[in-house]
Amino acid sequence: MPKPFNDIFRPPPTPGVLGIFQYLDATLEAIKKLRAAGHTDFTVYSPIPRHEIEDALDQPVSPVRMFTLIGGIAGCAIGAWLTLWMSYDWPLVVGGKPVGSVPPYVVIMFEMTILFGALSTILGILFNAVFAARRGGKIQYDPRFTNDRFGIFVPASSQEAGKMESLLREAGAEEVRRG
Amino acid sequence: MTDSIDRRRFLKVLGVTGAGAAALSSCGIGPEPTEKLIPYLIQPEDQIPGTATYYATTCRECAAGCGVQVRVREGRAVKLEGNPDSPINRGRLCARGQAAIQGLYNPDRLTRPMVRNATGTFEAIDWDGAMQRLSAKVAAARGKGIVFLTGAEQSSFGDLVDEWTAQVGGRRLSYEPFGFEALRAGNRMAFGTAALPTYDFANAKYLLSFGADFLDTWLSPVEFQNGFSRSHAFDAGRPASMAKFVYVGPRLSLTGMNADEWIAARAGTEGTLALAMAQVIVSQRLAKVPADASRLAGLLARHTPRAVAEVTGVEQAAIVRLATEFANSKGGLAIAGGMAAQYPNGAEIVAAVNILNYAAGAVGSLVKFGADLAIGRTNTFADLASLISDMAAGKVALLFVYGANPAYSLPGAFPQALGKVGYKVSFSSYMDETAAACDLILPDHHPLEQWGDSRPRAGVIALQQPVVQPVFDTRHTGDVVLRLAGRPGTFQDYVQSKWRARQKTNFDQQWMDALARGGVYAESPPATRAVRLAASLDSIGAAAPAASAAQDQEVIVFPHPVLHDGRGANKPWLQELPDPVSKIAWHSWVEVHPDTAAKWGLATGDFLLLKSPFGAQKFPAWITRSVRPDVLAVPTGQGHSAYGRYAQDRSANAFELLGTQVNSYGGRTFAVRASATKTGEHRKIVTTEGSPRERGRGTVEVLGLARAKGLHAGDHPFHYEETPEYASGAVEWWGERQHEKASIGNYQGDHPRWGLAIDLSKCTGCAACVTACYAENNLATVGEQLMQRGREMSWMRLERYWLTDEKGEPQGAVNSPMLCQQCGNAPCEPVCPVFAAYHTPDGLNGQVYNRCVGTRYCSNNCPYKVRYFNWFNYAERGGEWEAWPEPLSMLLNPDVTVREKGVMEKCTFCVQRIRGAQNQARLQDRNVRDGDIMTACQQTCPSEAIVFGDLNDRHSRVYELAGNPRGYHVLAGLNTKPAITYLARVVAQETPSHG
Amino acid sequence: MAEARTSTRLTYDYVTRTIARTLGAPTRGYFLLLGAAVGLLGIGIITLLFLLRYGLGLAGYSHPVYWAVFITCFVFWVGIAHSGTLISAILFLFRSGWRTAVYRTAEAMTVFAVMTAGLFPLIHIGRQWYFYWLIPYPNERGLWPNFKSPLIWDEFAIGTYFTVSTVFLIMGLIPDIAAVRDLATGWRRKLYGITSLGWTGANEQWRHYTRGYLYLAALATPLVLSVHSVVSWDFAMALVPGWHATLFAPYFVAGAIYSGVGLVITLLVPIRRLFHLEEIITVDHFENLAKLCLLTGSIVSFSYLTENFVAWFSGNAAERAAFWYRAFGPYWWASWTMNICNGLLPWLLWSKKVRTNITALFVISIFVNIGMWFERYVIIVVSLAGEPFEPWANAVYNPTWADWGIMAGSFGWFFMWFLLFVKNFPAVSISEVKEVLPPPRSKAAKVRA
Amino acid sequence: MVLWILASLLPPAVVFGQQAQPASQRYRAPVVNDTGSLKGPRQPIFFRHDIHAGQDQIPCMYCHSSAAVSSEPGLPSLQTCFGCHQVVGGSTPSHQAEIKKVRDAWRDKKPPEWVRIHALPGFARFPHMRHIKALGAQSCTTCHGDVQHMPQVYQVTTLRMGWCVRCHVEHKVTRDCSVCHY
Repeated sequence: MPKPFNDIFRPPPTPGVLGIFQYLDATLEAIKKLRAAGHTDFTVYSPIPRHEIEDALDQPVSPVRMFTLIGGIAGCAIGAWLTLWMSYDWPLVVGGKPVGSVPPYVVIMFEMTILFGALSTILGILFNAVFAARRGGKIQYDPRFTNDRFGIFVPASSQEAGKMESLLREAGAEEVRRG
Repeated sequence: MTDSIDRRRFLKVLGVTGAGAAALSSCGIGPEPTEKLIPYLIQPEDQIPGTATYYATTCRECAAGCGVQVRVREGRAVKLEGNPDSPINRGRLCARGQAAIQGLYNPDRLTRPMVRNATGTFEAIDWDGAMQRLSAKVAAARGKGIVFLTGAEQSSFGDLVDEWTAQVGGRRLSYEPFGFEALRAGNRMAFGTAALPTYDFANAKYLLSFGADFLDTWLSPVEFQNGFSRSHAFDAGRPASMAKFVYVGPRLSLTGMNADEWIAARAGTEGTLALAMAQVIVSQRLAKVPADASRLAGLLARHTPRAVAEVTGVEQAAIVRLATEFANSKGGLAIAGGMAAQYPNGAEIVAAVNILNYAAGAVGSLVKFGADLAIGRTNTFADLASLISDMAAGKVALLFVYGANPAYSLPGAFPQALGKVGYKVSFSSYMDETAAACDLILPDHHPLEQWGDSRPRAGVIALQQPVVQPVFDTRHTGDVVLRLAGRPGTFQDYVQSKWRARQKTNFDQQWMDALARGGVYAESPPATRAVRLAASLDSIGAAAPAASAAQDQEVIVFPHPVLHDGRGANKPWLQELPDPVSKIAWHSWVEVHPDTAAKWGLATGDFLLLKSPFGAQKFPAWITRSVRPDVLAVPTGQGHSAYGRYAQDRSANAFELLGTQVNSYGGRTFAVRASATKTGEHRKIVTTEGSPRERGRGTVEVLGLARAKGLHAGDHPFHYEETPEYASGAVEWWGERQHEKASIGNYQGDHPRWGLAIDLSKCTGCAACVTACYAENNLATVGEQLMQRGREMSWMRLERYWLTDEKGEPQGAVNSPMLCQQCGNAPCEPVCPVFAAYHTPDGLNGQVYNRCVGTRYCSNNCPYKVRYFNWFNYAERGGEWEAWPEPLSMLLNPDVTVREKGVMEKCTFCVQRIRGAQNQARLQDRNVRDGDIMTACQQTCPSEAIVFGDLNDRHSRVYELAGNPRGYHVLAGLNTKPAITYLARVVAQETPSHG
Repeated sequence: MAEARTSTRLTYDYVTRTIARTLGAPTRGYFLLLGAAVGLLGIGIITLLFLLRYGLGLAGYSHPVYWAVFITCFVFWVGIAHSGTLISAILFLFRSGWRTAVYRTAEAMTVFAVMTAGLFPLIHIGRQWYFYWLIPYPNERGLWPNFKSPLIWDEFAIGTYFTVSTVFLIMGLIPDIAAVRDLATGWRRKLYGITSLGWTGANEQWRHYTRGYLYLAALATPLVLSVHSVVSWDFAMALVPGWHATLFAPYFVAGAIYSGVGLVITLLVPIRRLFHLEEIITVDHFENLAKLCLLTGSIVSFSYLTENFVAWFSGNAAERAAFWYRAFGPYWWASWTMNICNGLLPWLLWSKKVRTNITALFVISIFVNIGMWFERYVIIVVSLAGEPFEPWANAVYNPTWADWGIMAGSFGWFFMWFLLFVKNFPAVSISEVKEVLPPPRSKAAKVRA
Repeated sequence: MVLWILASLLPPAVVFGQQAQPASQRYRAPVVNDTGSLKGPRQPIFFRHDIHAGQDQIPCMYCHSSAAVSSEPGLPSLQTCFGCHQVVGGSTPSHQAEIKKVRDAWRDKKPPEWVRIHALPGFARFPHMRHIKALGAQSCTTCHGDVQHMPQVYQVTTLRMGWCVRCHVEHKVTRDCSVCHY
């Protein structure tokens, strides 16, 4: 496999520390501490989206909405072109109506707006959440994160790993792993 | 019996060109071109591949002798059309005439001679063998009684047979199941002449029919209907219009349905009523009383209105009123016939009506003796009865049957007697009841394959020429007889010799003219022969009708309008054609009045077992007010035990109920007393009838005579013709938008707007148009089961809505041909997802069959419900629903696509004819002229009710008619802008009720 | 407020494991059900083969009734499809917590119902093998479909709806599949590993995911309203009395949700019972569904009244005749079934006793579905049969084995997919149920709280 | 094969004749040695349009007489063929062999069953006369290709709807559906 793909699909493991938390507030505590210590590129795992975590991280609003907007507009335009151009390409009169009569075509335009909007939203999510989220390389993970545990992974070189471990323990991690 | 024959052989036989073959096989939708092209050996100089040739000949479906032009494509006869030159039908044709072609290509035709072998079954035999046997039999039977039984044959063929039977010491007998003995007897009684007169319907000012169904089965329907529409139809231009038409009879036939008033006199008392009217006229001097009227005094004295009111069941006042109207019209024409002439006292009735005519001065003016209709010269039923007794007594050694099926119309007696006949020969084209009982069958050519002529009446000699090669290995009976007589030459030569004898000078020229015009027609009508009252008139009206027995019912047996005496029963078009009155197809029925039905707890479809002294039959009841409560009416035509796949074992044979005794005037009685019992069985009757009432929806409009006379150009008697206030704005806006259509693509420039005008005053509901449409547009016949489920394909349907008097009794009906209205704003078009339904530049609702995917949305959205769907593949070879089994497919119109299953189809104003005319016009660098294009329905309509043309052409007839104040558009309130303008029916009643 | 609704002894772990348990080894009963569904589908397929070979004539159509059971089923299934997206999208936007326990089932039902409905237009056309002519694809003839035809609108609406509701379902599934993946072993682990698209629940993922989900919901909400409006226009655009009504769009949408909720109840009751989800799907949930039923049902019955009133008020003879024929014509039984099931039945739900009685709800929901099927039957068949424009053209239509065969097949098709789904994917949303639970907090935090 | 041998037996003058002709001369149909290699289906009689229409310049309408007046072009009746070929016997043995078939067919009253090449589906109407009227008598080639130079006729154009429509659009004539489909 050529190198760039390799990086995307089989990224090298990133060295760092993984803290596993039982309680939400402990997790938030840890986040605060890390941010205070000037860390920004750590990853927080949670079984469900909690607004507290988002607040604690206060990240910018997701760019997915742009995907939705552009997709929707494109869809509407395609709908309009499809109906009108095809009507005039081989003009046939039906029911004494104008060849290109917009009112009925609005339905098509609307449906196309929704269709393309939805599809590009999905693309946006996949692109951002699934692929973009991996650019940090392969980081540690624990199956319990999808069940009932929270987690924080801090990328750290071997020398500063110790500091991180203690930080997480203080915050209330029930378990800390290094890798 | 009839083994199917592969198409290839046909093409060889017919010498069809590749084009023909292609057209023939690729009638189906979807690309299926022929793989082989077989050229002519020698191309007939009068045939151009891809272009139709018309041959003039004569229709032999009944004895009227209408002239027809046969449309021939690549050696196949594809359509019959009336011959405009013929003085009888004036270019028009009835349903039965249209269907003649289905007799030619009928899948059940006998393909070769058959002989009964030792085991009693039929086996094929070659012609030489057959002829040898036959001549041997003839030799043996000489002197022992040779009888040649034919249908009505006033023709060279008849002459030939007469000559030959004389030569071999036999005799010829002609037989029509519905004879006209009563007419002749009645005329003899009244005027001392047995001749049949002609009736001048066209110039009558008041029509009074005593049972004569001159629009459907009586004498010469097409001719009479044409005349009738001229006098009876409302025409603002004609002061005399319209002639009121009163029908006297126990049930409403197609003819009665067109009457303005129905006098339901008790069955058999029509004569008494006529005499009473005559009495009024004479006693009150309403008309110029003829010189010898005094001789009537004695007779009429016995028939004062008061005296007869009771027996006839007609109020005295009504009788007087009718008599007055009749006489005052100064052109009253009374006709007796049909049912009235088939009672035991039929002759008296006819005589009585003659006297009425005489008293009113119609005889000589509207009733003309002299032409002497040929049909009347058939032998009487008495002659046939004597033949039967001869046969039964073994006095007949050799019997020939030609063009008649007595075993069906005389069940019981005739077949029994037939058993006693030494040797029986049939010339039938079908294995019908009679043929099946014969020993030798020598199938005759179909009339369209043979030479011949007929003399329907003085002054008219219609010529018959073969228009196609014989389809099967048949032989003209004329040739057979010539062989038997040992005479040289073919029957064609014989016919020519006959004509030569008639026309001494410059025969060849006259012959060629006859071939072109379909016969010779005397320029001037035959001289009218004056008649005087006969010596003794006292017998007339003496015979009062038998008093009705307690439980028995009067049952009248009437001829089916299209199947007639059963000869049409094996033609799917006729079977599928709903009876104009009952709208029932594919089976027989008995007409029961609601009161009677209530008495017996009868519902439509319940079976009634009718048991007469002569036989018993079961019929499903059709409950209707169009029949007297004390009468049950049954049509003939069904219930064949043989004859072919479409006719066989279908419903019941009404002839079974009738006796074979000869009545006083040598005729057969078609009214019997029978016990009627409910069997408990039930069937869903096959009817196309929806609601019998129009319910004021604006599908048909009726005007009283006075109202109609009062109309001026520009009047709008029908409110919804004007746009309602609230809609005017929208309609205006729409109008402005329309210019866009004319500015885009194919729609640029001027185009015709094809339109139709249908005059409901003229339309009689005879349904000729329906069959014509089947023939022209390759409509599939779907058969009884599917029709029961409303799957019939008839693009043109006739809607029969009863008109009723204040008592709710039907007083005639209004018939409205309903077909695609070719709307300007067609609801069907915009809903089609694939543009299969769209608007053509020339204003048609195009239906592109090969684009249709069959969503059927168009039909749902069509307020007229004139779109029909192909539920199955009706063209599938050997399929369960095959509509054109070989060789029936030969009559498919190559100009029209045969639709595949899953495709919507509908009327497009015979677009193939439009395009054909446009192509011809283009070749001649001209525009299509008004009248160039005739739709099939318009072409055949006997009453000329339909007119087709270009609504954008200010000088076209249709444009003129569309502007008629009587004109209206069906459901115009929906703003569909139909291209069909209906002209409201005008009835004599002042306050017509829609019922 | 959402947290108050579900009993507090639920923990994240309990939720995960209870729901994951539904994916356990199938029982014999399950296979019997699946077999039955496949059997019905088989009947449908055989019927279809007959239709293809011999033509639509095998069905009971009779001039002028050219649409009948097939289109009835089409509208029925499209209607069913509506509650799903409604519950998942609209209630999501309204932030009503009770949806979380039921929306997965509803959404799955939606997708499979649309899959079923989508088949009918193909089955019911006369030349099924040319169905692709309805699609605007560049072709040799240079022909395009007619965008003025409501059928084309339909095609676009249904197509869009199918796509969107499918992706919506899949989106919701991803975190749950991940959860199941982390519990599963063997081949299932592999399968879920792939289908979970590498979901880990990292904040980067949740961030985009929640946003995207919101937008999808925002798009799906107008869509769900539009789809059945478009379907209703198939009829409202035609001038058939009984069809030609501006009321139709809202009327149909309400009816759709009504029937959809009905089927949701019909499906949830057994699922709850068989999978022992009483803790997660509580009576409250059913009561809320019942209320939804009551609301939409009332709208539907109001529409019935309006229809009839307008028919009378318009003074239009054709309209009046149509509705008279509906009520007292040969199809009186169909229209009264519809009136009773949809007009009267919902009124039972006014009583809390009924709303909270699962068995009663189950029975009612079944009648709701019957009623809604008959509503479409009445609207389609009866309006066409009693043709009030042309008194001559009317017919009494009777379905044949072919109609029933295809209908049976459609039910088989639907239930086959649904059964396969519930055994292979969490039928109740794991992550979203957790969302309405109190998050695990340390003692200290609890004290503070 | 047989024809190949026959051809090889021909006198050189005939074989090389046409090469010797100056180019200015009108079209000479080539001698076909290997009929197997020709395009198009094999016909019962190896009728050569290139000789009749090309070399001898017999107008199309001579045989397909109805093309200009009717919707169908029609096939020449066997009589038409025999009309000439009772005199014209053919110059080369191969030609004679083919012409003999015509004469035999006439004698046995057995018209040859030609293999159809140009076929439209049954639902499409093509009125030949209108197209010839509009495009002229020489316009046959538009659809049927350069038949005058085809030893054996084969289908050149697709004869499919798109192809028809293209031509109609180019010539600015109607492409209304019901002109061809009814």
